[in-house]
Amino acid sequence: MNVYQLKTEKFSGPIEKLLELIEEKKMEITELSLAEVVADFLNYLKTIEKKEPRMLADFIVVASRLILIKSKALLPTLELNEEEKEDIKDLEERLRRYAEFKPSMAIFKKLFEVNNFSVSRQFLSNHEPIFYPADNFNVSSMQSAMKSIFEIFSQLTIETKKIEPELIKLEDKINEIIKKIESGIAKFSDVTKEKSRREIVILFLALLHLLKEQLIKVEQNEGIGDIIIKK
Amino acid sequence: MDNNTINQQNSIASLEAILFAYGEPITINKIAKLLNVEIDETKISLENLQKELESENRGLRLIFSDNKVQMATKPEFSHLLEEFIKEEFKESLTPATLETISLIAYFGPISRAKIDYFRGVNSSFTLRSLLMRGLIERLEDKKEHGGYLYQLTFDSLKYLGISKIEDLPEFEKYKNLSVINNN
Amino acid sequence: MDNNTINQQNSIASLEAILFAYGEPITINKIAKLLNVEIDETKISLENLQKELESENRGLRLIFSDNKVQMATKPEFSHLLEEFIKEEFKESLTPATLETISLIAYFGPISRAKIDYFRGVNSSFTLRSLLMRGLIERLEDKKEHGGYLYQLTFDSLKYLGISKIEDLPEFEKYKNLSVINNN
Repeated sequence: MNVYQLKTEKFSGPIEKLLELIEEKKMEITELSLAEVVADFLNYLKTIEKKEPRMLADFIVVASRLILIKSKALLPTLELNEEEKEDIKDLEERLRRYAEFKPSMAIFKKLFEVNNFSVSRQFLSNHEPIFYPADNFNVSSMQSAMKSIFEIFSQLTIETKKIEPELIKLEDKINEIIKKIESGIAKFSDVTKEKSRREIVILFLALLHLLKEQLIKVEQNEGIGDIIIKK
Repeated sequence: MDNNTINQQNSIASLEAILFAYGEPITINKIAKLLNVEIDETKISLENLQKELESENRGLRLIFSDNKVQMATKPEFSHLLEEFIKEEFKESLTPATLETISLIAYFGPISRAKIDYFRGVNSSFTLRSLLMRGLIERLEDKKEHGGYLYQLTFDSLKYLGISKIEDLPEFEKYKNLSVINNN
Repeated sequence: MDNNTINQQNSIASLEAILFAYGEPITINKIAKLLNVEIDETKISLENLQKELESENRGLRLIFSDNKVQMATKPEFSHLLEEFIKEEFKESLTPATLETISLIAYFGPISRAKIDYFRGVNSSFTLRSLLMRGLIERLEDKKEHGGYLYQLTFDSLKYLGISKIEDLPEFEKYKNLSVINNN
């Protein structure tokens, strides 16, 4: 095609990706299996951050639910409220529905690629153009058409720039953990002391992030015990 | 041959001529007006034409969507007509476009909100790209002011080699899935 | 049905599909090559198709000239079509055509890709319709092989009552927007 074509997302949406990760592990859609794939999903999030920043906000929404699930599995002291429980149920339900519909995509893809098509004719292809103006073909109607085209067009540009705030939060939390470690705090429960549930979730995401980057080490002596952070 | 048969034949012939000359999808209402007959009668003539076209010595078929009809070649002659494939269809579908267009194919006309909910991601760019490629089209959503519903274009139906959306493989099965919350 | 009859029928159907899709006159040699048969055999198939088309319930005919053949509507339907075109073009410009012709007026000569980019939807039918209506014309795009650029016709400018395109209101403003978005 050419330069004016929009770059489309080369990546699947978060639901599709999540389902793919669960299926890779040959697991059913349960809270347990979701907790299993959190690290992989966060890893994929980084690819998205680099290559499709436009999709990042939506991936973070799903990631935060996953982290909630993971946090609950790791921190038994964490009580979920009704809304959070609903969120988790909703995610499972959506994954199940996606899994049900997914085979149709393969069918569609095959049909699209098989090159078995019909050809039609162009509009009035055996006719010569004749000049037929219209009552609304005038300078002022064209001017207002231009106005509305560019109003919509500029909205589109704004929409692409809405994703930054969420990111900054995560970045902040990473810095917060680093500072706390440097000031001698070594337990995750101390880091999360007196924090809101939402903040705890983001802190946990930050912790996993640091772990992935190998900037910290963690230890958890008992299955559901506190997490010890080491540099 | 009685008068009715002659009229029947004439109407098939006129239909064929109109669809051939017009080229683009045309509403059944417009055809009825042009032929100066009732809409129901036009529908019967279209059915008759369609039956004629099913014959093995015909190379054409009718494509239906909404209240429109278009004449096109039968897909079994694709190999003779490679040069007519539009650029927009040659490009393959990315995971995002495939996710979106399959959903539109089986559940169209469908709103963006439902597509977004199903995919878990904002689909406005994917939709825009599919619209620009002419693979999908949007209609005004009569239930929601300023909203749109998306469905496959005639060009897509033709490219897939089907004559109406219900001809998609396992259409009923997927159509009846409760893929999208009724919210 | 013996093999010969089946082949005969298939070749009539393939011929119909080819002539329908090509629209313009096509050489018998080219058809023979497409069908992968001898020229003489192609001529026989064409004769058979022509005989079929003579039937009263067909609206099409073949036109032979030199070594070429073209499919067209039977002359008895031409009044019907002329009337139809007049009716069709009596109507006001739809929002889609108005958007498209405005972009062409302000930014012309402009490519279809760029029009699609600003509108966010595929404009091929709209462009075709404006061309047939004599409101725009297309030029070959020297920068892109096989591409076209669109601009207003002289008739349009006269009808709008502007002597040059720069006289359009806010011409400079939009011209600049076009440059900014020229990615």
